[in-house]
Amino acid sequence: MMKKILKNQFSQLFSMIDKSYELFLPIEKEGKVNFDLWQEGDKVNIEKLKTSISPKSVIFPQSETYLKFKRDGKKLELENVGGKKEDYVLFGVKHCDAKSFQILDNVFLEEPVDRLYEERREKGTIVSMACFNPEETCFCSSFGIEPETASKEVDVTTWDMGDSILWNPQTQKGEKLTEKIKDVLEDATEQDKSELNALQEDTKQKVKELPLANIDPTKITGELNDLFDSKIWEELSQRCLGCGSCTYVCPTCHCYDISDFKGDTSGERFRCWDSCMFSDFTLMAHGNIRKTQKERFRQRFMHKLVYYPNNHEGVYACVGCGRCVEKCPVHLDIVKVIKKLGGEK
Amino acid sequence: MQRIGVFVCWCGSNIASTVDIDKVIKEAKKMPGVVHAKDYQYMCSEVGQNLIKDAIKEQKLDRVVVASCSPRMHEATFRKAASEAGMNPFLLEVANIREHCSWVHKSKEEGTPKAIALVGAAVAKVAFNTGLISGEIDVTPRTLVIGGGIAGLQAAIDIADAGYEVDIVEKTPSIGGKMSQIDKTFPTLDCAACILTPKMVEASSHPNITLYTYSEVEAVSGYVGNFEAIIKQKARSVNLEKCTGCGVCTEKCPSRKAKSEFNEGLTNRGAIYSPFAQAVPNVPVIDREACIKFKTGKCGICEKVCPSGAIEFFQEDTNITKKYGAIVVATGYDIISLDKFGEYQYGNHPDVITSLEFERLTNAAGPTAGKLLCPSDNRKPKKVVFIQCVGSRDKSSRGKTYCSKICCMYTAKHAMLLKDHYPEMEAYVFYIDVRTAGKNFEEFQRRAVEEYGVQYIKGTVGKIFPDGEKLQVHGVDALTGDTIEIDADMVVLAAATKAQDDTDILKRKLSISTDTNNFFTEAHAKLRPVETHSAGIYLAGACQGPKDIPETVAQASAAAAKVIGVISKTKLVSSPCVSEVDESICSGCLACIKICPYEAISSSTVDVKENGKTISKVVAKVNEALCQGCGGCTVACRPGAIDLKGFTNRQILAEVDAICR
Amino acid sequence: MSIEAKEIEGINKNKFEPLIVAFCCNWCSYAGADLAGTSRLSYPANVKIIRVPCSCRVSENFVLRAFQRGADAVVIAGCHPGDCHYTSGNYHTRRRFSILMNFLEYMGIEKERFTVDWISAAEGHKFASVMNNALEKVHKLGPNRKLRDDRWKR
Amino acid sequence: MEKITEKIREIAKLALENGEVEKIIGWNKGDTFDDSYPVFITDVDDADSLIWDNFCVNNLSKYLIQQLKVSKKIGVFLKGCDSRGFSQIVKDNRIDRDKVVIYGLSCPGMIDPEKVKKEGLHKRLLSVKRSGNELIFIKKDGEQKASAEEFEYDKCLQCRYPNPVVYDQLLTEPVDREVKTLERFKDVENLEALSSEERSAYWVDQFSKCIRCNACRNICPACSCEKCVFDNEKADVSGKAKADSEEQFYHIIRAYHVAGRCVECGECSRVCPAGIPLHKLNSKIIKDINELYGDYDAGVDPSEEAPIGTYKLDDSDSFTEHGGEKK
Amino acid sequence: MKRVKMFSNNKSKELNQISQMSGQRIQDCIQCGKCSASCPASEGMDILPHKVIRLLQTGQLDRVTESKTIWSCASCFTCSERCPRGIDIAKVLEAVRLTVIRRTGESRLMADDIFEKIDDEMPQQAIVSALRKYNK
Repeated sequence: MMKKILKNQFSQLFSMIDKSYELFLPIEKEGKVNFDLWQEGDKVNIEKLKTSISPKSVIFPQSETYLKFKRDGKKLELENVGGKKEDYVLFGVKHCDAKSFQILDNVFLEEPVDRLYEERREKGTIVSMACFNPEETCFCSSFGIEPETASKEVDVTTWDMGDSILWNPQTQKGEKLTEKIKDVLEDATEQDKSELNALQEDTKQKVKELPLANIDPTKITGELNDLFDSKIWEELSQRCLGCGSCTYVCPTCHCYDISDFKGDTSGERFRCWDSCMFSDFTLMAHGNIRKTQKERFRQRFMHKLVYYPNNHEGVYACVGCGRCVEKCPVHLDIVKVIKKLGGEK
Repeated sequence: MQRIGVFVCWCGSNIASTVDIDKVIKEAKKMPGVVHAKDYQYMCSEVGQNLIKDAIKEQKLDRVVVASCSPRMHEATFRKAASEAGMNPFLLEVANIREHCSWVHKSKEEGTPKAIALVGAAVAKVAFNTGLISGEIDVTPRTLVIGGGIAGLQAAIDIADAGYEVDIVEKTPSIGGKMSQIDKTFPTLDCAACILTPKMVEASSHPNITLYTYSEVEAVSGYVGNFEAIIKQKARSVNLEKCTGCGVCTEKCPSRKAKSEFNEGLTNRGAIYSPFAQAVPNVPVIDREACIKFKTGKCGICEKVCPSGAIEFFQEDTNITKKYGAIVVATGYDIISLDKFGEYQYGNHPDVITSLEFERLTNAAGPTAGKLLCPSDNRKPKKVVFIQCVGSRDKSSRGKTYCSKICCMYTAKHAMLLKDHYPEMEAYVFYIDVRTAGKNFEEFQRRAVEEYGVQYIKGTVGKIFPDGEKLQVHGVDALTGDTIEIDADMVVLAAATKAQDDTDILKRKLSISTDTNNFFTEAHAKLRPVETHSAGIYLAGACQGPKDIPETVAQASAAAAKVIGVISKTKLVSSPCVSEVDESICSGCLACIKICPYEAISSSTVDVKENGKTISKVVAKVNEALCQGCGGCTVACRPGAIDLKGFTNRQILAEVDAICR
Repeated sequence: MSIEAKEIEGINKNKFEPLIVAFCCNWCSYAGADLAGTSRLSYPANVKIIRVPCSCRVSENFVLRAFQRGADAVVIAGCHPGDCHYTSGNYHTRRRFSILMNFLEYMGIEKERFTVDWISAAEGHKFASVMNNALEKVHKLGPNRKLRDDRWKR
Repeated sequence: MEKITEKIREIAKLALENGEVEKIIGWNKGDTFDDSYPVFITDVDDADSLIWDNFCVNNLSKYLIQQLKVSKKIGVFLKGCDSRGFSQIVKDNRIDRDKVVIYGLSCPGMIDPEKVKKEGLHKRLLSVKRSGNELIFIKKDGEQKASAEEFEYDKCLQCRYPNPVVYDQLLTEPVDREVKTLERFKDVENLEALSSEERSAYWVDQFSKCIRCNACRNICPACSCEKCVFDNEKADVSGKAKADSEEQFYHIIRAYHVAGRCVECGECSRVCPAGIPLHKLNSKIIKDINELYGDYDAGVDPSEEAPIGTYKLDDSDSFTEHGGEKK
Repeated sequence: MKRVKMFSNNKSKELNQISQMSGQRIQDCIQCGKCSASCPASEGMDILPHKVIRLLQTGQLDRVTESKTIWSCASCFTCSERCPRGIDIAKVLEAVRLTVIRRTGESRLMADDIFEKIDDEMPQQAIVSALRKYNK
């Protein structure tokens, strides 16, 4: 049953959720919007399409300590920590980012299951928000995402109708949350629904007209080895700076490094995001197997566009959010790779 | 995991009284890598050292920390002990728990925890120590002496007598330096020439000594044991071999305008001249500025008259490059110019002269054949006024802040000699203080007053008014408070000494340092008075500070001894605590080269494999023999490609971490 | 005991025990510290000395690391300008740390927490007083939290 | 700018044809209006893809370090700020000036897509043209004019070197922009005016945004090390954890490492995905260096000695209580 | 001859004042007598300049203030020029005069009185230095 909340009741809504959950919202600081733990008075911005950092940082934090150790003389004590204990709500996730969670699930929830990730997923209630105003850098449609519709991957889907939002729970978690906030909810009218349809139609149109609308990963065909040896890697990687901005803003990148912080008698082991673009990513005792940026660059996109789909019935490890398109200092983004690898000149 | 042994010294009660030794031992045992900890009353004693040696063997220790007095005190001792026990000495570190702990803290409450922290730091550091091997340097058993004055000669002769080759480089056409201009020497009054000339001859005839007169050091590179110097021999225009020194040319030379340097400009000399009669080598030189042949192309008389055809107008400056094991700098001193002292009329009135000019006027070989005559009209002076501290002890821009040291004595000498030769003359000395520290100096100065009746006046001269042939000297007697007037015939100014003007240039060539007065600085004011901060370069004589002849000679011999200590070895041991470059990280930006004060770093091109292709890249290269281990380069190196053995980034960071516990 | 030391004693009564990491050049300042010891001048135990060949060996990394690890103040001491055992090392020290000091202040770390000074081997007294001053200032400021790594327990 | 684009293509063709250079580094145009990206051309036919427009913000000179390892001679297009970066890389001994042919471009100031977005002008935007100080936004649905000033990068509004300081051939008329020199260090002064508590709070907050992507480092023409100290295990300073002190360490050291070498191109701030105003770090150091050791602009006059790595006997030691007294 | 208690460390406030006013380091003097020797006005003095400095060194300010010297000084600055220790003796004397005048609190010469005192013979500097000295 579709519900509706007036925007002027948002603050009420948020504090209500805040009572029984940790609440993560897109919060604006100095013009930059990112998902963060909500506190009274924070400036919430649900219009913003692309948060600088994708919401994966909530379900898969950049840096997470999971083991603490203590040394007393020659004795060593170990203690497991990390993960997530409190229920939380992640509100305002766009469809592309919501889709990315599935892609991460495929990695972390497959055997062997990642304890920390699993906990975070279980504790989380994801509230997505459809978008009606795709930007020039968006190409989610290329990956079968319909930004205006309800996405299957989330617990609640919402639509921004201007002075109100429509609220549609889809899972038990979703219902549970809905129950907790029923005081601010009212039933959506037929008119609301027809308005919604209109908006959705309109959006479909907009999406078609986007400059990147025609990006098509399925054009990438042929033998894995041929793709691997394609000359485009040399050509494109030339201008790659080898920084990690694409990886770190990407909602589907999930590589991490494990490292220790050694105190005197105590210390901790943590994992933190790592980037296959970094020169020391595959550095091993015997040396580095990916010697040049070409190999690192290739790895990143072969993984997203070839290996991953091969292992997960054709699902690409990209959701077309376009963050890399915006953030890459030298405009070297997955779009260009898809085109080239798809045979475009 | 290392097997570190910790040894805590009581130093009797020095440490034990404010540091709870047992507690330190207990804590040390807990420290990572420590497998053995012992204490003893005196670790530096034989028993103590054996304690360490035995433990190294029995406990199979591979690292050692000794907590005791300052490493500046006993690091060497303990490292020696360690190596005797078969361990690389550089795997031992010292924790300074005496000077830096027990002695500065009053209670065990303060001292003990700090001692533990310091031991902890040393343990943390030593864990990263690596065995270092001292390098060996070959030594060229030849010495370069810069300056052919008494200092240079003495040093050269001492070294040569010990059986090693010496080259003397002298700027002027003859060796001898300032001393050759001096008439008599205090406090013995024996004639300078009589004691100097034999040394000059000895130097020139010594089989081990080579003279490069009328030459200058152009450039010096290299390091102790292996210096390389380029010596510029200025064109003498006279063939050293052919010339017999008959002197005909110098007599016949028609040009007579040039002032005689040797006679302080009191006489003129020819364009072709030899500075003085006893010059060594006794071979004249053509002053091309003054020579008519060189100015107009005509003349050439000297060439005609020369019986042995030694005149060679075509000569050009030539550069000689030679290797040396050690260098002695003996470039001597100079005296300040007096233009700023208008009130004394120096330069305005010929009878106002400097002490050095006075030396010439009283010298038998001088312009007046030793008779003291007024330069103005060659009359015999009746009253002579000596003014001391002209520019010495002078904080104003006119002079030097320091005491020139020799003036008091030579002025006493001058006055005494004057009264000795001409008892009827009157001698007045204006002084601020009379400083006669030195063997028989005080007695000497008192003789001038008590036996020869030289009139000493505490005070100074305000102005001198030329008055006909006389000089009205207006001064003050600071003691009586009277202003004084003397109608003098001659005034002698004790001008301040100063460092040679080209000191700065030489300093840069040798990369040694100078003090605020531009004299070369010794490595340590008390304990290393003849060494410089650059190994293998030594100082002799007044180039290091004002000195009289006895001191100069003493320092010269000292320098010689130091030099022999170096070149007598076939190999030198170099400290292994030097910088090393990790070529895989080095970007070849060469920022390090700019920092290095020893030019120990150079760029070199190496071939490296980069993903299949072999490409040549520029990297920094450290010359371990040149490197003195200051570590400046390691900080200039942004990526941390250069590290300093013995003080690596890792080691120091480990110390920081350990201390911050 | 020097006057400063007396004053510090008074302050020491309160709980806050500051930590000062001092980098001393082997030839002048470390020897100066030794002299301070030989002449039994007292300065508080909070000062811990690390020996480096020359003040120019001290890398900005060391300074920051000390602050990260909970040092309340850092002191760098070298030979007086002109007296550097390596002729020019301390001149580089002077420039590098003039810049770094201003920069750290810009980062919000109080100037008083970072001292650079020239102490010759003969200046035992100066060593003691420099250390005492540094400590006095830190006592006024209180513990340093800036740049501090919370994971590091002291 | 179109004219110049033509010129660029001709020159590239010529240079490649007569073998003057093996490779040309320039810019290409992508799908979106602001997508002007670096490109490496060896084939004469590709020369026609080269462009020069309001978004050629990338400095191409840093690519030379890698490229020159394999090529003998390369032609590169450089703007004013780029040329300073180039000179700095040469000064840092990373490339050989003689192996490069520089085609200089005087820069009218580049356009900041963020500002375009802020005005909502990016929707359906095809391209942006510039004539004088006027911008023409060409959109699917008609044109729109606006003053360039409002859309230029802040760093460009501050630019003191719009014309290349080094080049073999200048392809444009020199431009002269009046710069508000007083504002050069405004940001720094504002921060200096705060209390140390406020300053520290400000920076802690800024750095907490850092995601350690290293974009600031990798774009920086002064960060040209083969292997950065933060990638150097031996240096023992690289901590990967997302911890305040680690970020502070990283940014302080990075700013300090480019002291006296920063060419004020402002790229660090531009590329930071988290939007940290990193240039404020470098500006501070530049300001101090100018005040302490005399004005110095890195990458302008190669013969001028860099202020760090050298010294003067009478440098003041502002930090000792007794001032710069020498013994 | 009167017996003075030498080096009584209780330097009077005024003495410090003098070194402050003059900005000169009196302790630098090594009694060479250069000032006295070069002073053109020394005939008119009962204590020679170098002695003035000496007395100040030993803290006997009164003997200086009572002396004629400070008033016979022509402020020609020869002493200051010649002093090898870089002490501006003229400045010191000036400071002493000031102290005296501050004690008595009245100037010896008023600007208005100058005009009738002027005669064409008198060099300009004399008037200036007279005013400098006598009018505070």
